Amino acid sequence: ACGSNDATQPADAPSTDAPAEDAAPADDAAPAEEEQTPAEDAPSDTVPVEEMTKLVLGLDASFPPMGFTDQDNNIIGVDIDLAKEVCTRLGIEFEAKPIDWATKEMELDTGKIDVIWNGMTVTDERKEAFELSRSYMNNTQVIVVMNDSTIASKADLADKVVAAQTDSSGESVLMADEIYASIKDGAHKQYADYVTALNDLALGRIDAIVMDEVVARYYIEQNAQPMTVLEETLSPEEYAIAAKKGRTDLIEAIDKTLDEMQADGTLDKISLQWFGKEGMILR
Amino acid sequence: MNMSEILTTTKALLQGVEVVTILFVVVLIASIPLGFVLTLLSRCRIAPVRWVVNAYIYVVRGTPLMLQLFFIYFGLPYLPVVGKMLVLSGFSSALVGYTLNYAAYFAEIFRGGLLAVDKGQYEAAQVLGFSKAQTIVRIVMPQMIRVALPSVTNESITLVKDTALMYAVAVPEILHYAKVAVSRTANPMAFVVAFVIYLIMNTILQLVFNWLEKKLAY
Amino acid sequence: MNMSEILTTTKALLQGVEVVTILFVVVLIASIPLGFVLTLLSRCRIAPVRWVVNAYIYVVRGTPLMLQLFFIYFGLPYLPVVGKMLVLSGFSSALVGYTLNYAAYFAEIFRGGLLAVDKGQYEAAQVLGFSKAQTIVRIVMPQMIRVALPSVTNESITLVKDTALMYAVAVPEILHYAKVAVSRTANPMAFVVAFVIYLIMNTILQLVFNWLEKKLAY
Amino acid sequence: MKLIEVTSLKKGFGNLNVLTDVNFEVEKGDVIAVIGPSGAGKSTMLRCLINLEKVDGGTITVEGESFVKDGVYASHEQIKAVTRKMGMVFQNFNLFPHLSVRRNLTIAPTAVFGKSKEESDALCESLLDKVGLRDKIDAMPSTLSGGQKQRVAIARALMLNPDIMLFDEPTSALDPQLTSEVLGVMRALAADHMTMIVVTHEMSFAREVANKILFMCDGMIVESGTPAQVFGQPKDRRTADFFHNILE
Amino acid sequence: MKLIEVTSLKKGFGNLNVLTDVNFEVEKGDVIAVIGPSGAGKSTMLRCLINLEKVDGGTITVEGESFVKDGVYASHEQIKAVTRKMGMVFQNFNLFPHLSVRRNLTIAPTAVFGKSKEESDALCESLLDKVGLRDKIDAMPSTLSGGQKQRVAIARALMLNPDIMLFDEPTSALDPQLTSEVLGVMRALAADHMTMIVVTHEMSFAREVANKILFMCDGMIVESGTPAQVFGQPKDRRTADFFHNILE
Ligand SMILES: Nc1ncnc2c1ncn2[C@@H]1O[C@H](COP(=O)(O)OP(=O)(O)OP(=O)(O)O)[C@@H](O)[C@H]1O
Ligand SMILES: Nc1ncnc2c1ncn2[C@@H]1O[C@H](COP(=O)(O)OP(=O)(O)OP(=O)(O)O)[C@@H](O)[C@H]1O
Ligand SMILES: [Mg+2]
Ligand SMILES: [Mg+2]
Repeated sequence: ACGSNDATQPADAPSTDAPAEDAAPADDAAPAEEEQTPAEDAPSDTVPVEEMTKLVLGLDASFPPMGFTDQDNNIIGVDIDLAKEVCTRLGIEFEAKPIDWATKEMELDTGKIDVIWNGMTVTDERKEAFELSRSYMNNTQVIVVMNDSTIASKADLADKVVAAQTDSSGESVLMADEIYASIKDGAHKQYADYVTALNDLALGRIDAIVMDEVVARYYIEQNAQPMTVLEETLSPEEYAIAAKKGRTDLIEAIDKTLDEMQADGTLDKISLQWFGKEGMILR
Repeated sequence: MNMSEILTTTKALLQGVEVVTILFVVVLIASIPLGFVLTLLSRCRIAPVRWVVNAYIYVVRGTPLMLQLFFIYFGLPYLPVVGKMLVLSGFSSALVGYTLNYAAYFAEIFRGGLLAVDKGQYEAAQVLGFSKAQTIVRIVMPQMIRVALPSVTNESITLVKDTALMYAVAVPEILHYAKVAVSRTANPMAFVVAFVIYLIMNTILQLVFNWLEKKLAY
Repeated sequence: MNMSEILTTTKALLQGVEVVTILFVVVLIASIPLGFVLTLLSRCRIAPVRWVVNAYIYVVRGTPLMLQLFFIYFGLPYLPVVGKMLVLSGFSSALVGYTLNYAAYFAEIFRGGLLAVDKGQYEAAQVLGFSKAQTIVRIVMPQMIRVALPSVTNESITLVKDTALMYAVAVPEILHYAKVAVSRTANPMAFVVAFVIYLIMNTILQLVFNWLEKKLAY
Repeated sequence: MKLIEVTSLKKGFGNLNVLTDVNFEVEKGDVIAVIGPSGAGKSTMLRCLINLEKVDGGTITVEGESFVKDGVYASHEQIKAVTRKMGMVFQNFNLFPHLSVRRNLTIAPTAVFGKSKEESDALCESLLDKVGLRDKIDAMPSTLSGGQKQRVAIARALMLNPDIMLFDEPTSALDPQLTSEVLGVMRALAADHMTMIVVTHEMSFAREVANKILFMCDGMIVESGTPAQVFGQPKDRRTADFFHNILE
Repeated sequence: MKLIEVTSLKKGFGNLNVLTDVNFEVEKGDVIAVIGPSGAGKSTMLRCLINLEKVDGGTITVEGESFVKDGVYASHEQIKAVTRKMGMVFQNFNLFPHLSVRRNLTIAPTAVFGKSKEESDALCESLLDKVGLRDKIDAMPSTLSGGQKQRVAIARALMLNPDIMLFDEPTSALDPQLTSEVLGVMRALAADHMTMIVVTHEMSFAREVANKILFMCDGMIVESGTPAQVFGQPKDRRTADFFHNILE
């Protein structure tokens, strides 16, 4: 799995039994919301977090291992386990709602989901558009090639067909890199999802994919594909949880609960379960 | 992929069949009468009514259903005043959206069907004392339906396939379950299973409509 | 969202119009004659030919186009022996897939159109010395096309909307650019722009076909 | 009292004046044959009588009641009440193809006029007997020959017990053999003293069965009289020309 | 040599024997009227002659050449060569609706038989003169009246310069006035010594123009002879019944 993490915190498990202390920062009544034009923003009657009975989590349910669908159509994954635990500690119900990834902004905006929690990479645009949690995982954008490929480093991408998922951070990182100008056609190939891209890599339609390390490794391992993740990586990045702009109370509650889970070793337990080692999930 | 995996995949995909079937039945039952009303309104004597109905049919047929679903699901709540009451669940949005969409198509089909009803039928009915409404219900509709039935069958088959768009408003259906299965297993077998499921559903549908066509023949 | 942002969004979406237009034109040009050939084959005297053609039409019409595209794009390369030669680009796959799909629909439309050509026309042609092929080309086709044109128009409008499926085989088109723009700007305005673009394209299309219909009237 | 009185009837389609000035009267028991060249306005005149076309001017009075007076129409109810006294048989039969012969006959009495099913069925059977089609009572119209269809159409019109029957070329869609079946039924009706107005190209029928001939030309009735008069000594040149033209 | 000789022609549809044993001869210049009740097999006989139906047995010889002999058909080319000597005019005209009158007439000569455009156009104009429709040369069929359509259909058949013309009820889709136009053209053809076989319900035409009547019934020609013989002293009871039945 991805070992490129620094700051591997020791897994001390103090396990304060009281799950959520509910410090109730009642003063956060979110007056920030009023700055949006009220007429246009009808569905914004958000419930403060302490009155919430249920947290609806939106995800593109095909992003293993962060959030995906098992063979019985149950939604599982790292993010699901984390979110479930957070909800338990906050004493509210949990629901995972698979959505079309392209509609995530509208889902959030119209209050049909409360959070996007699906290995979502922090970007400047997203900081602008959403209320983001502190990052809970590090990730790297890596280059995936076939085992027998001649590509051994980023520089070898010159004149090769390189792909990335539309609107992914892999895409923006690739486009920001100096190598981008020299790849074939001077533009990358866009895919709606990783599976399609990986399939095309196996078929030889493309030469390399820039994608999330977490996903790449999981996919290659699970499916025993003859593919490699290059040593040389693009930029490191972070995953965070998004809520609608203005919902600072919700994000703060989640952040706080994740901190507790970090402290009592729950994060490591989940990390061990999904990645085979501790310390992958950390604040 | 072995047999048991195919079975597992099939079981997962069959979960999508229920929601597709419900949508299909409800939309058909709602949009056919609505379509017929639109047909009648599109021949209304009051010109503005005709314009509105024709514009409606024109816009609905000229734009993708997915965008229409987006507007109902995400857009309606932003309407001033009534918006608050129009926050629909994904499935309700789908019901409304598909019904409004298919009603426009059915309206066009019925318009064609009406043309096939001879002018003499209206005259014979008038001479026999039928009111306008009686003429429509007793004489015109039964004849029109027979003519329109093959096109209605076609449109219904399209509806079965169009149910795949439900996922745009976050209702998981057959194709969605197939996609997630493929992304999990990295094996396109789930698509083959979906293919077969759609084919079976459409075969059943076609058998039902063929039977209906025979029953309505004269 | 202000005016200039709308303009930017529109410009981005217009990038998708080119590929949509090319696909549309090529598919129409290829699938209409192919559809007519299928129609003729479906009335062929050799029974197995009829069966194969009818089965083809049946399966293609009964399953979602998206799955058919998947098979061409992802499935064909897995075929034994020839698979290696069948690794098509996304756009080529789309061209092939849409053409094969629409040919089946056109075949059905033309089959209906042929029914509208009176038996007397064939007899008159035979008595005047026309060969079978001459009868088809000179007498039957021009009449059939006129009858089939409204349905061809309908199908073409559906084709414009169906181009959105191209993205399933990794060809970015209008709706794809709209989605990207929405996720970039976190504002659904791009969908409104896409809506308008589709409506405009279909309006142009309808005007062209109306003109054609008038020209072919007799 | 005349059964029908038509005075200065006018009717145009756009710029085309189809009926310029039509006047005639019908007595009870009259069998009137309307003949004349194509386009003379015969069908239009008949259709005005039963309110399938709106007239531009003139008066139509049936049994003393007018539904249009000097071009002004009475109330909807009044029109319905007056036109209900007439039955019409069309050139193309216009049977309801989706209904059996029985339902074609009984649908108007039961569904429109609220008669009981039993009463209607009994009348239906006796009328089918009259037109010689009792055995076709459960047949669908598509399985009937043209002559049979037209006889069913006549029976259907009779179901409402009209005082006057209008026929617009009832046999012109039939070939000669089938024609004779229908003319036979019409002869029987005439023998029963049914008042009839028949637009027809069957000169033999006009001559033998009608007691009065109206010859229409250019939107007017240019000649009328007994068959002997009109056929024997036509006064108008157009009438003479017409007889000269048609092959007999 | 006879122009046409038909011997023991047999034809059935499924279990129905439509033609049981048809025999007749046609001499050059003959105008033959085929009459008989509906369903007698008149149309079927005509259609067999020009190879629109396949016979089950018998021989058809045109100008000494047979295209079917004792039920065995000759080669495709042979059939084409023989049937080309005949032209046919249908009850429903069967003009090509998508082509102008000119193209209706010239398409077969130019597109099928490779005649030059000029030659065909000249012939087209002279034939349209003959049927009195020169001014309609650029009209579309849908704008013509029934009688005009049928005259164009006759001209179209004449374009290929046939030795024999077959007519299947050429006027039964027309009303009496339009009928006379078409019969006029056919009279002119007869006067030009065109050999014609005409299935018709127009007894007056049969009587006046034909030099020979074939009376068909039950799939056979039960009586043949001059109009005077057949109309005046029918030998067969079925013939007499037929004349009795049709209203004249
Ligand atoms: N709905 C209409 N609109 C315009 N013109 C009409 C209409 N109905 C009839 N006409 C015209 O009115 C004239 C008279 O038509 P009408 O059918 O009454 O004649 P007719 O005497 O019944 O002739 P025919 O013997 O051919 O049936 C014709 O010139 C016809 O073209
Ligand atoms: N293609 C066919 N298939 C089955 N039966 C047929 C077919 N064509 C004609 N018949 C039957 O053959 C018989 C003779 O038909 P045909 O049309 O030759 O009669 P006809 O003498 O021309 O009659 P009409 O005067 O009504 O035109 C009829 O019983 C008819 O139903
Ligand atoms: Mg008339
Ligand atoms: Mg016949």
